[in-house]
Amino acid sequence: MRLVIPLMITFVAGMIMILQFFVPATQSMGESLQEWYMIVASAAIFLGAVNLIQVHTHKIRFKLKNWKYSPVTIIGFSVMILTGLFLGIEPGRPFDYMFSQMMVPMGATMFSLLAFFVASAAFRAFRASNWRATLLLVSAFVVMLGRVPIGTMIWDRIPLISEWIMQVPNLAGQRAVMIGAAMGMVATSLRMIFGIERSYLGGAD
Amino acid sequence: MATFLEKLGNIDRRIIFIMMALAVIIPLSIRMSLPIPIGEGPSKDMYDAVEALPSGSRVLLSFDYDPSTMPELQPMAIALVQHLMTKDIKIVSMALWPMGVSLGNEALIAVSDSLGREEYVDWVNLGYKTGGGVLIVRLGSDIKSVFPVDYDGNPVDDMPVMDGVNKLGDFEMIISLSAGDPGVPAWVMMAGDRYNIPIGGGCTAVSAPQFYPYLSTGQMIGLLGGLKGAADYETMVRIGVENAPAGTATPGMAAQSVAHLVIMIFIILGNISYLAGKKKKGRVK
Amino acid sequence: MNWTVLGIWLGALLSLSLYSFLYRDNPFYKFAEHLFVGMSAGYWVIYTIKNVLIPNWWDNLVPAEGGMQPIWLIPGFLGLFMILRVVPKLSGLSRMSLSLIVGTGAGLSMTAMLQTNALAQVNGTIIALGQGGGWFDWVSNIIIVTGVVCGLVYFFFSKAHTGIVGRTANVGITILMVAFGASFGYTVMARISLLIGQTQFMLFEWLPTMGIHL
Amino acid sequence: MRKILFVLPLLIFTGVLFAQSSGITSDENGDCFIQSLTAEDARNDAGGNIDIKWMVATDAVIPDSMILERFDSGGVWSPISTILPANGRKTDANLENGQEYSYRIVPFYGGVAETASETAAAIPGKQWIHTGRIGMLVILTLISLAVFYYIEQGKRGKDLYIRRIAGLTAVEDAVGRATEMGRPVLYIPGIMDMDDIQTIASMVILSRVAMKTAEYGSSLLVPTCRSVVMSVAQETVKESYLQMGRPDAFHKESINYITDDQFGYAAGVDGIMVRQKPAAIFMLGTFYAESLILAETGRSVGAIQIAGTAMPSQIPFFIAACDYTLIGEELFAASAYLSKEPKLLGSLRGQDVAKLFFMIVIVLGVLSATIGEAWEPATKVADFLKTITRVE
Repeated sequence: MRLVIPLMITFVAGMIMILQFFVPATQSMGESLQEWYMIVASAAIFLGAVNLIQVHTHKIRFKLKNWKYSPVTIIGFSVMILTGLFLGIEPGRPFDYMFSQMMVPMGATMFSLLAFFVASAAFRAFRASNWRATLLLVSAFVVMLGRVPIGTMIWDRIPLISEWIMQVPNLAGQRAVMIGAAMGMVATSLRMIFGIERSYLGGAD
Repeated sequence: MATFLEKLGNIDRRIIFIMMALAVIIPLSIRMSLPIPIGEGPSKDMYDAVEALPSGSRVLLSFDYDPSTMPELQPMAIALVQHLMTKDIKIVSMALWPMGVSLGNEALIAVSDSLGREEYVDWVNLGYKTGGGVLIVRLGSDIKSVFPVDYDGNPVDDMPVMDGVNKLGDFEMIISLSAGDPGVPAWVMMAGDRYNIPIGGGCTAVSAPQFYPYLSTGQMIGLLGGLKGAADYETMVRIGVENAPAGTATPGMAAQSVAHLVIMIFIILGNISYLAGKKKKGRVK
Repeated sequence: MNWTVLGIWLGALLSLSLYSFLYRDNPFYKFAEHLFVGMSAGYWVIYTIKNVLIPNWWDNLVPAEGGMQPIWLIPGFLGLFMILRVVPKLSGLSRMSLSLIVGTGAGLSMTAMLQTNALAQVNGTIIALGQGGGWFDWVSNIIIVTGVVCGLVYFFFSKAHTGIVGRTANVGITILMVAFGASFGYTVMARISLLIGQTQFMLFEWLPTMGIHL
Repeated sequence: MRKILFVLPLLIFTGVLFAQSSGITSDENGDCFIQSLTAEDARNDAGGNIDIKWMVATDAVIPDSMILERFDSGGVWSPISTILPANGRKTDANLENGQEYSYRIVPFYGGVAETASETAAAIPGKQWIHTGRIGMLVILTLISLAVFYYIEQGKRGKDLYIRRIAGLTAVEDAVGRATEMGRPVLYIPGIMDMDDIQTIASMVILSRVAMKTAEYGSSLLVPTCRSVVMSVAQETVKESYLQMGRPDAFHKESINYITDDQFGYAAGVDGIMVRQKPAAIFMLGTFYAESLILAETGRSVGAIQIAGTAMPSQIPFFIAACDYTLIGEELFAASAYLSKEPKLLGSLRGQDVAKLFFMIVIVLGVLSATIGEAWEPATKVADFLKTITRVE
């Protein structure tokens, strides 16, 4: 019984979103629902914030492994919150300064770690262990070559071949994955909306 | 030998990391320039079109981008300005994007100083005005009423570079370095199609494919796409020029090439070691 | 030392600390990681308050022109229910908020996925095999169509991959492998560009602050 | 074919709707720069919009600017927009449904207004069916019917087969190995929020994995990138432990929020990996660029890695760095495979039927289009199939 109201809400919300796609006259209803949804989902961020603080104060209190770094997290969090709330978030304020001078470079650095990981993953995984793996290896190799001038120096057709791989086999493969996955998503959504799948609500009734 | 090869297949990934880091750091710090083969293509078309302009011609250069796309577009700006100034072509510059003015100015001043060109005589930066496509239409009938003063507030009427420049039709070419809207499409539709002025441009690698139709219809005379386009242009500009100042696109492209090469060498080594190991296993059996 | 230089130093030192992870876990990485997690969590809280909750909720609930729109109390309460999970007795209320999120998300992505990931792709695959003219276009088009169809057969779950189904699925997985290889290779350049960008920052912005000009 | 016959009446209906769209066009005007001006109710909207289109003369003197004006209830022409002196279109929004609005364009030469164009008028209204989406509605209905039909079949006890999925047979081994080694199991549910279907699918799999960890008694860590996902994961895992009769072994603290930031999250999870050294890592859900940052770090600590995502761009990286990868739809089949629940198996069978339908559409379409190049009438079938799969 405790699940009846939640399941009804899921059903109504899901149906409104489907309806507004096919019935233009109900678009405004769908738009308001999306707005509500955004507000509810955003409010949850406080839950995460509370959890973060709890986890780290817990670590400090019980002197768990690496607890000495937990104050760093708490201070970083608090400083962003306090400067953001009291000193404004406009360009030139401390909040924006810390965002652009500290968070942005850290994000860019984490992102650029990929250059290293792409290399090590390619080294380890691209082995001609069977003919299918060889095919994967060759297509990766050719496309990689086709993107830089050396490819042209080796053979001026390489960029063309690389382009062809992208436009033909790659396109076909991507499409098959996308169509299949879309079917999985449609069926999962249907099960959600019609209450067949309800484990996200904490399982059984 | 076989044991060495087998070990090679399991080398510590930190060795790969070091090689990758070096592959990027060295080409950038020594400003390495790998030869970039320039085949037929939009970059070459762009270069040829500028090359074909007689000295003393006038070109409008519009900086329609902002710092977020600077890594790709700024090297183009520098290379283009270099090419135009070495050919004694007068540059009138402006921007459809507010942040583009100062970025363009950096390029103009740097190149002009290195080549000994003079502001207001050989080039001028008119600055930014809002309006996009509508602004271009107004420039079509009267530039000096839209930009009575330049970026620094000096009246344009007194400037030698603006002699005989009254409307867009007085330019031999318009070049837009464009990061989005307003940019190349606005120039093509409002200036190129209307006043029959050749339009060239540069854009990010991501947006290049959407401009290819303009090239095939001849609405654009050439296009530099992304870092590759910038590196192409830098290379062509430097051909036959002594002590040409180094650009940033060519080393960037060189670093790309070297890094790609390093990854590919590792893949090959991995496979040699793998095959050697397999052969050995076969023999034991 | 002015604010700009300080910013460059902060960025550079934090970046180096994070890069040190490539060697192995160490105090510098631990410090930077904990700082990054804390700051970014704080950033997103502020971002959410200032860019979602105030403009999309508060400004609608209490419009500037005066009066109150009680309808906006509903999302307000649902949002509150979500937060009330911290009180164990009231945590059941959050199910309603969760239902709204899941229902809206399911309805929205179902139509979007069917439209762009299924129908648009099917539509794009309906081509005349001779489209383009030359023999090479024939080959390419045949590969595209067989690739999509065989790829879909690979995703059949209710048939064992044996016999004709198995052989078709094998063709499918082969095309998928070529596609994955290509897509891997294509991304390498973009990833290296990121590293080049960071390296340029270090070499040409950070080093000059110490008087080192390359 | 029966399905296609079913679609036909709807298509005819579409045609009728198209014919209804009305609008008044101004006449050709020889003197004016503006050659024609049309206004009509914007199609497929909730009302309040009028589409205005105009064509200009190619040989006349080009004006400096033009102003589009609307005839207001007050009885005056008021400007609504400055437009470029070229062919163009504009949508006038925020109008009242059911009321007629008139428009005209005034060209300006050197700041002086010249003769305005003829006027055009239209009445905005809302539509009850999106004419560009009828084909999709029909297809969605068919897919839904197939899914529900087979779910019903499953519930009734019909034996439904499911093929082997390599990555999923490994789940048990992975959890078992973690137990033996006395190391935790790390479950990463992607970086998107609960509204993402992949995250939902991931939560369903999490409940199965949690049952295994409860059974084997190994610890389970779930760091999340979103607060809502954290809440749902806590509920899900708690429920699984309850069902396995091990509520005592459930630790809420091991399911925690890191940060909403993509790379902040990657940094945090990397830290967890190198410090907790999990023996098994699951990465199931929506992943973007962080996929390889996580997978390579996981690899370096020697964990068995089982990944799965429907993001085509990230699958290659998982294949390269993980032991098992669920490709695309396999992620959605996982819950059915692990639970063998009849209704889920039924839903899977429904998905297969839907795929079969698309395959038939593609093959039929390609064949008819190809034949159509030699024998014109065959293209009609291809055109028809293209129409029903086209969505505006």
